Amino acid sequence: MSAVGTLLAELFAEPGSGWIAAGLLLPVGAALLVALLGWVARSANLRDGATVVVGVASAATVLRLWGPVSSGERPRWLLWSFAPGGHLEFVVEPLGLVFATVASVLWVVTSVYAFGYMRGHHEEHQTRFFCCFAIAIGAAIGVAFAGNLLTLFLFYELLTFSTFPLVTHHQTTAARRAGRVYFGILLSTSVGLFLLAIVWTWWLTGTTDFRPGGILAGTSPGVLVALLLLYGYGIGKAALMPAHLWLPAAMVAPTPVSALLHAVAVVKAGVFSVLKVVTMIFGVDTLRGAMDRVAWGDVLIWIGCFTVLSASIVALRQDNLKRRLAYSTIGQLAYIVLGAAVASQIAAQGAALHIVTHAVGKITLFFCAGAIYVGAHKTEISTMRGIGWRMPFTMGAFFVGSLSIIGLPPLAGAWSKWGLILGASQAGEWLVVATLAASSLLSVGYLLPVVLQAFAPRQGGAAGGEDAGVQEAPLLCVVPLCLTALLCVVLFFWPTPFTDLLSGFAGGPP
Amino acid sequence: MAATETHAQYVMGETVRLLDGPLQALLHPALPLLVAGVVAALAPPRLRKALLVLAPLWGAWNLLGFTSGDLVSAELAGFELILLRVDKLAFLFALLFHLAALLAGIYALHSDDRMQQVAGLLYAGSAVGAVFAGDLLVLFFFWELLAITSVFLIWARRETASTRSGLRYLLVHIASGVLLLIGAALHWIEFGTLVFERMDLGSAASWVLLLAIGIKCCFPLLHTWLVDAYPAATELGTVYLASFTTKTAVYALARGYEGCEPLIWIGMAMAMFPIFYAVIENDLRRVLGYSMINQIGFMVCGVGLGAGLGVNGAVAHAFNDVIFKGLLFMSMGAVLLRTGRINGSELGGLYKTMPQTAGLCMVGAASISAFPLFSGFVSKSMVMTEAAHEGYVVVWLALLFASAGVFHHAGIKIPFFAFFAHDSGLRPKEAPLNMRVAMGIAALLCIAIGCFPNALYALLPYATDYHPYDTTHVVQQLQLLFFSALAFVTLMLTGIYPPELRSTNLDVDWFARRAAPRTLRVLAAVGGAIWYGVLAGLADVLKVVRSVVRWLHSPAGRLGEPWPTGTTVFWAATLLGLLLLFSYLGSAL
Amino acid sequence: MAAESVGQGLQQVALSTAFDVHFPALEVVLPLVAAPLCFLFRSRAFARILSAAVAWLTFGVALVLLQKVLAEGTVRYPLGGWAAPYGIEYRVTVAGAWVILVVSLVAALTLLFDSRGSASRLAPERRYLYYSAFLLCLAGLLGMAITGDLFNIFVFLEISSLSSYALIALGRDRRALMASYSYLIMGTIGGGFFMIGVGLLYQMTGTLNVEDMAQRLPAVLDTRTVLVGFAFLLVGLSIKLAVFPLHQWLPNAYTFAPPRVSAFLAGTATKVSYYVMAEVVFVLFGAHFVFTEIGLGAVLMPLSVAAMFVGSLAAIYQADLRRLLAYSSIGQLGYMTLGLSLANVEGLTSGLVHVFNHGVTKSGLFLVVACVGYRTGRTTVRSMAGLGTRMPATSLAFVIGGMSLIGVPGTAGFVSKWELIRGALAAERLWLAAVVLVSSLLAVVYVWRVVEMIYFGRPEGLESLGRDGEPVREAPFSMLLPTLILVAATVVFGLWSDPTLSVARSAAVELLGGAGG
Amino acid sequence: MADERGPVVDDEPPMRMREQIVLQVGGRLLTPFILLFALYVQFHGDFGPGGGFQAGVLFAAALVLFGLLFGVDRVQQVIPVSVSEVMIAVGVLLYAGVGVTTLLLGSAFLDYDALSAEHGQHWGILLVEAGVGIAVAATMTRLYYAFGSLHPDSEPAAGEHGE
Repeated sequence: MSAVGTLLAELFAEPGSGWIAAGLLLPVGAALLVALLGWVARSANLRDGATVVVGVASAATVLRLWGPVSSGERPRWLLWSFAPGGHLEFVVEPLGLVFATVASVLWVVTSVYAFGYMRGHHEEHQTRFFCCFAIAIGAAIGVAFAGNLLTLFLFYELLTFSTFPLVTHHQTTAARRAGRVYFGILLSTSVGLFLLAIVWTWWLTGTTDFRPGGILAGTSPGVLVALLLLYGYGIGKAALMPAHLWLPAAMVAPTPVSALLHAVAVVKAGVFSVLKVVTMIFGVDTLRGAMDRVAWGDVLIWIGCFTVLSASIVALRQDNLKRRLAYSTIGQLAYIVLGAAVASQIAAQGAALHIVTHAVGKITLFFCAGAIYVGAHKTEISTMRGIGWRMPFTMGAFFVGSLSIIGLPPLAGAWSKWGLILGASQAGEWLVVATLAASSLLSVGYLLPVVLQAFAPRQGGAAGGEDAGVQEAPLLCVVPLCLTALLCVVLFFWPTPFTDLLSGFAGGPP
Repeated sequence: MAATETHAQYVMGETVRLLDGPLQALLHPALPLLVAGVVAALAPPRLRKALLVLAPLWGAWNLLGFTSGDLVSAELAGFELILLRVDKLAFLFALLFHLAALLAGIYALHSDDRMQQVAGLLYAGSAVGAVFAGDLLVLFFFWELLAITSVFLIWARRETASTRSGLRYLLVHIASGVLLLIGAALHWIEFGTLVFERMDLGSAASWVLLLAIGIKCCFPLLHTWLVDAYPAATELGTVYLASFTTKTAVYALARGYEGCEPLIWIGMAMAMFPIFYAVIENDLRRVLGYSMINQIGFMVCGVGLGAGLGVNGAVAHAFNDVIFKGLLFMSMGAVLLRTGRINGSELGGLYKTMPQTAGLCMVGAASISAFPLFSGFVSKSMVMTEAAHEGYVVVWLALLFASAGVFHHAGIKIPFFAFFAHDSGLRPKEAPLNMRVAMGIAALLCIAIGCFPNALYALLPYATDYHPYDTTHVVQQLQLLFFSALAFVTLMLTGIYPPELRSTNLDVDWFARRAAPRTLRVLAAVGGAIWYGVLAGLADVLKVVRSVVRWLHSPAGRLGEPWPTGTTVFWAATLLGLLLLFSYLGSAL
Repeated sequence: MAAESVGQGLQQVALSTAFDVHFPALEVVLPLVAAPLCFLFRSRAFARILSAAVAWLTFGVALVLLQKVLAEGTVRYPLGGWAAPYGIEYRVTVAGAWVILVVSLVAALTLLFDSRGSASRLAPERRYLYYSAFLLCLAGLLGMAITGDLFNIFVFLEISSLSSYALIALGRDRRALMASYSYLIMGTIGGGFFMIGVGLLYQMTGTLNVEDMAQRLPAVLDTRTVLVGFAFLLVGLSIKLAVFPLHQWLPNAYTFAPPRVSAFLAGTATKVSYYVMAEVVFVLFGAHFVFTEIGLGAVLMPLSVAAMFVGSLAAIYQADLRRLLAYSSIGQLGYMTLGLSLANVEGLTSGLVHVFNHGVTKSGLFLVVACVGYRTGRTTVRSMAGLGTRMPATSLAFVIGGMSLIGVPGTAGFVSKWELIRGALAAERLWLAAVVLVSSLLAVVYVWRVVEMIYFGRPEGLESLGRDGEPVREAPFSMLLPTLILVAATVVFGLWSDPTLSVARSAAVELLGGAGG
Repeated sequence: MADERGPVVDDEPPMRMREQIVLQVGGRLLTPFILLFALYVQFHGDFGPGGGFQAGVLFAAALVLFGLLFGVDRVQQVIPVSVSEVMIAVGVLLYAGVGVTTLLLGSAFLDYDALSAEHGQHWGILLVEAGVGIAVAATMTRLYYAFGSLHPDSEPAAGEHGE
């Protein structure tokens, strides 16, 4: 016990490190607790209660770090030496804190939603589900707080592995096939390209630490652009085309997984990593300089734009709601890659803000998709005619989420779109500006028809049979999705905490 | 505007604390309507109806407390945003919007449709917010809000056609909003500020912003959304729609581009081309839509003519247009409500049972045609006078022609086909009381302004000593109207007038409706074909690789099977030989 | 006469810590003495307990030795008090201590594993023979790493080899005999080549002590005899090390041996040969001679890369779990020899740290297969179908071990791979780094095949029944414990890689710095 | 291994060793001398060339020769299988035991001086070589037993073959 005491004393001796540890370990503790209560005590209620309690505690510890970080501190926690060239070290900086906040806060909401969904749907293996869920969140927080590339990579892979059982939850042949795609793409890109890029970076600079302003200054521009591509595709979770295939495949998962992991944790971890690498490994100024000097310097921008547009067009043609949302996610998250790729501070801030705003918006949409499945047993948009009248809260929230994704005021998405457009304009990347504009319109095209379909006028007479059996989803589903829809609104009027925290995060060393 | 330096802190959720004493208890002018909208969303029908009338009144009362120069700013997301900037121009438009909201509110009283009533209130509030927006970002917020709230008025029709039409409408307006956002970004980068002031055409920002405003303003080729969407809305929705969106755009033009010469020509074109469409159009509300573009053409032209009479004319005409065009739309709405039809070919002879509506409609028609003593007369001529005065003879002539055209299609065609013409046999009831009240107030205003224009002139942004009722002007206008009427009668009698047919006239919205989706579809198909082609190719390559690998490495393959010991020994010998060779060569070198 | 002095001696041992000077000898002698004791007592229970105790003792001794070497440098122990180069000297270097640590650890844990069921061909009453051979093999392997005398290395090599032939032949499957026989032939050729090499070198230098010979060799390096001797040594060791294309004895041997033997040999035998090869290359001849003058890298590097791919690809198609793991071993040995062929500190460090990491991982996996085999009665990939729910701990152990094979960060395999890539970069070969990464993706395929079978496979018909026709249950604790310890070690030392890496690095530095020429 | 042989073509049964009189007599005569020579090599190993290994081989050679001529069972009457097995272990133990004893006496492994100041080397070598000799001789013998009892036609029954 005294050893534990010493460890604790050590942890909390350095300001902030204890909170980092708590933020990271609480999800792990939750996983253990869930396993214990689920498998040993066999009490679903206790188990789910524990998830929420620990989730709240975890979110609270992450939020606790806001104070020191916004006052300029960078709490760090050196866990141990991991391998030469890098340590298992955590440093909390604004960008990471924002991502961790998103992940941990939405975890709580999603957990509640998941209770409703999983129970409403009588899913099996719920304990395994919540266990992996907690680990995945812990991994996401680890990615957020990683102080160097190696640590980030470690948690990045942990995220892949911990989400695999979630994606293949149903253990059907379809799930197995999807799992192969999911795992194959994520692992082969990360091992084949991301790791190579990390090693290359380490070789060039002798370190993999994230530093404000980057560490690659002075590297030849050609190498920088090549590295940028390696990172862009190596971080397969960012779902740049054609490495995006895993995301639609992963839609076989139960909806809470799609919601949290594929709207928030996994894809977000990908784009977050890209953003972090660009701002704190390359340094926006270094990268900008390199892109201007190399003929193919803009190649990541082209890829990003292509991804945005083609994903949106594909989304237009999907009839399966979750697949449509998945393609929307691909397109929307390429915004963040674009924000990173134009290498301007403002764009990077906009991109960082997009992590938050898109998370809130898209999780609402996924929640709604799940609620529709639970309440109406429908997955195809073409069959959803008129269900909005029976499920007003769900579809109302869907509408709000859609508007936020499109980037319309008074919803949070407007801020990040503004930031991205401002940054792209500043960098003179007209292609990006045009793409963002076009994407806004395309997103109207693929999101709003869902709402319109749901609120389509009931056709006389026969209508009674059409939406028979449709009812509003369970309360545990509806409350979270209304909550996140509300968050979309709140974040429009009150983005200041995030924008203040993020202001100048992409700048050079102070 | 001079008070840019003195900012007051604006705190969310609290009463606005403003600079000058008397305003301290006031809300942001957009808030009464917006709040009423939100409350109405949750309120029972009676309260909702009360709000429809009371909210504009409350808003107007609140608005009257402001004076020019009031400024409220707040820091949001790292930007210093001017949420409220009051000057005469904005004030006039805000007043107008409250008036319009009141009229529409009264007009809407008979309905129980929550969606329309809520959307209407929010829509009006957004318009008020937009005109008080001091910088481009805030303008963008309200700009988009206008689009979102208004689209519900179209969707409220609850028909598949209107649903699609609304979606197109929304797309266009979001495009406009995105352009505005891009323009704002460019503006910020070029000038380091987001404050929305007059700008010179030349900077990239100014062009993008002009395009953004131009879409909402129905510049030629960008106008299709209006004639597409307005007729698709409910009878009530069109009344709302006619009042706010385009007028907000006119406001933005007047604010940002007064005196920009290209606007004169654009305005001229806008005044001219819809006439032809209006003549052949059957749907009477669509006719009004074209006429609306024509009227906006006058305003745009006025803005282009610049400070003084030009802008004054534009603003005044916008003011009047809201009222008389609202009146016309209301009357058509009443017809639609009572008969369920709106095509000229299906109507006629309604004056027998809807005499009041018919009368009120004719007041509106007279106003839009600029009969003396009606409101159109006192404002439209301002623009034309200024055009002549500035030496734009062509423009003057064109506007003259347009005036005649207006009379022709709006002043005569609308009342004629709806209420007179051949008897359709329909015998609907007179319009509900609340509608008649609303129309009555509007008609009264038309006449009042026509008779006593000075009250309006006093509100205009620039000091003016314009007198509409001089002999030349009155005579000239009467001649114009007379000959125009003569032409109509002649055409009708000789049967040359294009018959009212059931048809949808496609103009440039062919692009929006047909070409764009088709292009997208083709793009998607081609892209998909390429994508799946590449995937299939990759799969083939993979298959080959796999079979080669399997051939080599499977338990039956050369590298996967257990080798006879001899083979391994052979390799050991080979390796030994190889090593010996290497060592020999290495040492020999 | 002696009883008194023995008593005094024991007292001395108890009193003074100076006894640890004898640890190098003790490390080998313990299993060497225990082997005939097992034989003499003819009791299976006694043999089990004794062998496990001895293995754990050797592990403890190895730990002490390693600490000592790290603190004081090379530990020398002249046998019989005859100083080198005349006497036989036991010389514990960092690398050697590192290897014996791995060997004894793996031995200790595999002997802790309670091999139930009829895992070997031996009748139960003759099972003590198994332990005897096991201990002999252990003694031989430990001896190879400890002794500083080339001929002695050969002797221990043969001790370990002969006993391992016997052990492999004990496999229950009749094909074990053939496998053992083929291994015997290859092993004997390897041993013979080694012997020839030693003979030739002895001819030229007149000494058998490694260090002594290293000092004398430079004078005669350019003679044909030395070159030929070098070639024989290297090829002989390559056979024992299963370097591609001399690897084909390995899959059968590991597949048909008794489960624990597979686990033990997979974790140790090739590793010790690796150490000997490193010693020959770097200490005896020196990196300069081997890589610059002869250019061994040009031979070894392509072979290593080929091994990485051939081994992993062949593993993909195997239906038998143990054969799959065996082919995987060939690939993993490719990483190790690749590290050696880079001839820089990072590369060699990666090889040496992989000795530990792969040893632990692969032994753990073989034990997992043993558990599966015990419960299901089969060791095919197919037999893992649906075990995720029925043998959750075992399944999880396989997944984690598999991840280590892939080199997923957070597992031991990643540490070695990271270091290897560093080595490739330090040698200015970015393409090699890429090749290593790509080849590790192949590991994903063969591991994932099994993982999918575990969690998605549905046992059909009688497959859901175990060995005795009972439903398949989790393996007993006594089997699970050592398995889980090994698997946990891959995670622990994947995250906490400082100790393993620092030891491996100082071993590598020592080997590279200890060049005689 | 059985299947690697071709079919036996020879019709005539092969001549058995025990029917070869000359060989039998010669063998019988030679055996004691070989044994003696083995012992000589064994003990001479202390001072000159030779030692336990060679002696053990010689000793075993004598037994094998005898066995070839008169049958394994005859040899096994002298040295039963169990004894040969025990002797293997005893030999090894003797060798290692000396080393361990020196260790326990506080000296280096196999440092015979620890046994006795004057005669330590002498005794030490003697014992160690004896151990080696015994072990080697016993191992060879046991190997011969193992192969000698294999009947070419009989399949080794599974589970019965130890080594």
